[in-house]
Amino acid sequence: GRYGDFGGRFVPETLMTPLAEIEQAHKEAMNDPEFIEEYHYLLKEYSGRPTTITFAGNVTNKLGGAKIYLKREDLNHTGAHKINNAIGQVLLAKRMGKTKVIAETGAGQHGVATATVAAKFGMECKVFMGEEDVRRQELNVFRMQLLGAEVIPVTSGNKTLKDATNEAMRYWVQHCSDHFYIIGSVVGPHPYPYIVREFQRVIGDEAREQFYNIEGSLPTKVVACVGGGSNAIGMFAAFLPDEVELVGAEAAGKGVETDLHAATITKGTRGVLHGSLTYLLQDEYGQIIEPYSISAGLDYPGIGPEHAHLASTGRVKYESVTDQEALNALELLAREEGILAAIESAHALSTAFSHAKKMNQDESILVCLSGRGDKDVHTLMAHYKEVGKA
Amino acid sequence: GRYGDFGGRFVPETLMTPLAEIEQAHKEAMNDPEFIEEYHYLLKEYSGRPTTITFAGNVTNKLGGAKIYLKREDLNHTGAHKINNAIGQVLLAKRMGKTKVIAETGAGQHGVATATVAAKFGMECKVFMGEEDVRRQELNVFRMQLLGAEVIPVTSGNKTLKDATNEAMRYWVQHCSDHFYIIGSVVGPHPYPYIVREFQRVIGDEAREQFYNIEGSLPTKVVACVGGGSNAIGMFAAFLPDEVELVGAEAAGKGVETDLHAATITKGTRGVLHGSLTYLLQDEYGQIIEPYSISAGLDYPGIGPEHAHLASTGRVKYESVTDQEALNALELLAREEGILAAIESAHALSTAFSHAKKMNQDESILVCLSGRGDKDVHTLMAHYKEVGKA
Amino acid sequence: MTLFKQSVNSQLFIPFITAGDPHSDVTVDLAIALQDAGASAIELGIPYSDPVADGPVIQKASSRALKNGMNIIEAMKLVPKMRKKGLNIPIILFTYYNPVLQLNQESFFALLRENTIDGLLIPDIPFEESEELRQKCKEQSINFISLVAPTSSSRIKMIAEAAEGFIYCVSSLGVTGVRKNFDESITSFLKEVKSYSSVPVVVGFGVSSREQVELLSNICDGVVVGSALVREIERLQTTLMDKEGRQQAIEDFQQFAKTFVLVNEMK
Amino acid sequence: MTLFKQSVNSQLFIPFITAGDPHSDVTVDLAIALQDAGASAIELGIPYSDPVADGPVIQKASSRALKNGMNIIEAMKLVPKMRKKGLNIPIILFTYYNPVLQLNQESFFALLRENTIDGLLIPDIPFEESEELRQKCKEQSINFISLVAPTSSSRIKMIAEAAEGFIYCVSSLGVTGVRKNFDESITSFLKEVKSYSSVPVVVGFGVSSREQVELLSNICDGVVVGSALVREIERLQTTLMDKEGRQQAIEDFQQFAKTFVLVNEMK
Repeated sequence: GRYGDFGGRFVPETLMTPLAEIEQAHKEAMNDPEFIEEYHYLLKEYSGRPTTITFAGNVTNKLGGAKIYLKREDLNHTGAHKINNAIGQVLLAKRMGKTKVIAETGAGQHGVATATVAAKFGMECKVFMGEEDVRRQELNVFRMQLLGAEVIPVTSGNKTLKDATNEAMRYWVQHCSDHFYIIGSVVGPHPYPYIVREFQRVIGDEAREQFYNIEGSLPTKVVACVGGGSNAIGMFAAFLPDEVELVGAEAAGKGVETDLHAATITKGTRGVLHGSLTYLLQDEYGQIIEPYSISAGLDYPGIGPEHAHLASTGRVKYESVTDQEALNALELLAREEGILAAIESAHALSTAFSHAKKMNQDESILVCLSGRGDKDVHTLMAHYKEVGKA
Repeated sequence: GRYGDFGGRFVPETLMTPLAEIEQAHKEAMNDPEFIEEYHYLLKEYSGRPTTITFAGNVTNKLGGAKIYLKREDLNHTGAHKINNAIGQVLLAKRMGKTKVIAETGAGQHGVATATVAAKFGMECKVFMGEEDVRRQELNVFRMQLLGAEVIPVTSGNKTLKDATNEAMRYWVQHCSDHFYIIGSVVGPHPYPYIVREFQRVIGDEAREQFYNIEGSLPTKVVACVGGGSNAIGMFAAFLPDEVELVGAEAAGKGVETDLHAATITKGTRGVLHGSLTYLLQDEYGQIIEPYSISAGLDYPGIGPEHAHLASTGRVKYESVTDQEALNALELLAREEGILAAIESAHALSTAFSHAKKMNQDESILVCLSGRGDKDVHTLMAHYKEVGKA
Repeated sequence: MTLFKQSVNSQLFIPFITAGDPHSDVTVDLAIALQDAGASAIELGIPYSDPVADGPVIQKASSRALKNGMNIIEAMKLVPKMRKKGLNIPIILFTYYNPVLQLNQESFFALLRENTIDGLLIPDIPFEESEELRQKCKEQSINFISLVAPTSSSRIKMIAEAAEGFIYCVSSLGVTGVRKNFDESITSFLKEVKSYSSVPVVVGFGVSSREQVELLSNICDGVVVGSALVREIERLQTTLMDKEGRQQAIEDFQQFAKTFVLVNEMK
Repeated sequence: MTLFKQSVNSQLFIPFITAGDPHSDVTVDLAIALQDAGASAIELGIPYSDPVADGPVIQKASSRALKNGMNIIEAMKLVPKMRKKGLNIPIILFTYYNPVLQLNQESFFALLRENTIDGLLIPDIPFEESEELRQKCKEQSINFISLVAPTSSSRIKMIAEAAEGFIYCVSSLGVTGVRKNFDESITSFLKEVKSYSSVPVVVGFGVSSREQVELLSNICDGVVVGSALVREIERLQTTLMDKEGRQQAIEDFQQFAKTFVLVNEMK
């Protein structure tokens, strides 16, 4: 349950046995060809995998450096990589005989993915969502309800993702006998970071093969955005053994020199949150600091423990990207390639574009375009109105 | 340029030569392996085709009749089948040396698809959109602008799709030398209905093969919704030579017995609109009647001329589906399968569900799920509020 | 019967007005005023819900007329009323194809004859689609007016040779409407049309000033003026609807119309 | 040092209060009041931003205390103040793991010692992750309190055998909070714990009435009462913050606390 110094299982005693059961069930499942087959069947026939990789030729030409390829997780059913993991975990829940699932959500993407698979598997579904996010993400709340899920507004703390996660854990503690908790990122107590990673590694496995088929080599660099970090781990997993430079992009919000950011690795310190030891945004007394990012999906005070480990060993470099840099990248991709990226993914794009400029034309960057930006159009409109561009 | 009695090229003389040029260019393009290759490359690497087909097992069990399969056009880049055609036409525009494209749009889906491909091909893009629709579809307007397109609010007539089309044609008449008009459905003067059909037949070609690979036979029935009718023609084209029952679902709005519907085939009469002879909603003096449907994409007073022909020969049956029936089908699919369909596509679902119930379990229905419902969440919310369900 | 002699010694002035804008009675009076101003013929526009060949001015006139309940049959019935008031110049029915299509062909032609209509102009039916109608017009001695555009290129010969009454040349690419300038290339375009045409070559779409008419007089046989006149009617609409003011407004309109008639006309 | 004798003849009453709620001075007075009411020891809660093991009542107390600027160091410093006012029962520091982790381990234990703290309870550090801390506690004569839950099943033996001070049994699945009923299965759960434990077996999470305490007295050695008391503090908070009313409010609180102390106690 550890990634170097990080990870672990820091939870109330009540959850220790349920977590051990999940760990055991997952281990058995991953060795069960029928389980694997059903998982891949759903990825293909339900979510539409494999997702393609798209050569961003116009941006490449414009920047004049490395070739930029996009792994198109935005083309998944429900619009982001989140569904890969939700499918995997709901199958695990079914295998364990659970009939009810719970999930936490910030902007609503993981909530929608969970509500989706719960509908598909006829399971009761409760999604915990900060009251503030319920208000801001009205449309996603309605989507979840349409899918038959119950959205539970969380009024504790700052009423956002961190608090929704707290509340989901509290609910799970009380109902772990018949509920499965579908965690949405590579965070939480062991075995969750491992489970989510394994259900997301399809991103990197596919992309590695696709890229090789096109270019006859591996990419020079691979870039992905990091909030909790599930799309990034899913992408990186396939390239960890290779001589490929891996770069994670975290949210610098208004700037890492300000108080308004979510740059957990750049500015965080070691601590325990939501069951694992990792880097956190916290004060000297260990109180968690509410992060900020224009991207609701990166707006998390912690980071997956494996990322903390990969950062501390130096295998993956983590860079931070401000709101404005992300928006510039989003706009460039929209204008040049006709692809509207999620603001989360735009952080990865921004990092990739900066690198590409300084690289040679025979080099290449593979970027994980983790989700589509349709969900962000409201946020973007508000932003452009604010800065007087619309 | 005729489908039986229907079709033709009823346009101002100014457009006759440009249309002939497009016809010629299209003919040459379709015989040019390089063109076909680029079209299919973009469908695959950019839009993520082939789209999968999903067995709707839960709905099938619930209804107890024919097996229901969904062709997942909702998984395309930009969320609907519209992109297939937009890619084809922008390639044609490029081939003809045009550097500017125009398009009409109602709810904004074709506008977004056109803005998307225009961005990808570095073309200037103007999208004509009724002022009323601009107001109602604020988010799509912004999406198009983000993609670099100019959205032109149309203030003539009822300020909706029909008027946007009129205005796009007027603009094109004045600027046909350097502008390519990307029409979004199988409507308009010849060769548009043919061009759009050929660029959409990938839907049916793929689905036919995929279905056969799964079931070892062809589906008993194939169902698609019909506004202008491009997804339906694209789907039907592959099955026309087969002994497969084809059913089109048009919008009955508040009911075909009321004035509020868009049931062009059920209630329309022959006439000329937007360049072709087809069935129209019109009064005795040939004035076009504004149609109504909760679905902005089916809210068109005409229908593709090939559909008019297929209806008159009886090869395809057209049935009408009310707003409420479509919403019920949408809700059922969301709850049972975790798939949020576009309201347009929900009309096809409703028809398919009605048929499935009366069919045997060894029969099957293939439905074209033409687009995803994310764009409709606002409309659905408003509806449920109105009927007191939310 | 042909509308005009094969060769005209004067510049033709063919005004366009929309039937029923602002009111059917007024339309009758406006027609008389146009004849008095020197019109060679009148294009009587049938209001239509989807006038794709028209610019905003005529679109709005169409909307106003439709709101007044105007339709293709009522519009035709205005012509005998004009005749009764002394109108003797040709009347050309300007209509989109769809309203025509909704009438049984026999009854449509019966209506044209009954109502002493001389010509038919359908902007959205190109040469290839109009075969049958043109034939029928010929049988019924109705002039089927053809349009030809700068983009017609290789089609110019075909269209011009078959033209009857007059041939309507689209001045530049586009829809009807007021324009300040004409494309330079119009001269060679009109020359080509003239070389094939045995009927007067008339220019329309965008003719809005006397200067334009004078300019065009050297290279064609006349002009159609639509939007400029309809805009004047729009401007005068309140007075035109007012019993006491109408006469003055009609006279104002007639004065305005005269600006498009060249003084050396010999009609 | 162990908190309590291995076998206690009276029922233990271990109240929980949050340091700094509603104010640090009041916390000191409340601790004295609890001792006077008959508390066997006090759990002093460190307010935390993300208290996942706590229900809404203690969450809110945490928020109030954090707003008052309370932190782990200031909280520990309250204990000597309590001692000065006569507190002689054991104090158990109840804190989530993260605040502890932010302190250098040496200085954390130095603080515990300096501030005469007797025990440590960390709800989010399970047995397997606590090895090092437990060892360190043993060296420093701090009782590391272990929790055991009905779901612990095969883990009960391991946890109970290693328990020090007392063993804290989670009454039912869940987080802290007031509950009306206990699960039936609690009897067998507690019996199993008792069979392995050499320290008092105490029940917590949801103990909120005297009836419950009486009921539990037959099957365990005492109770932890948290939310019920914290809710009372919340109710009294305005008066507690008022110089003139404070004494009365403290007495009211003490009276309320007494309801959880069995009369036949022989402490």
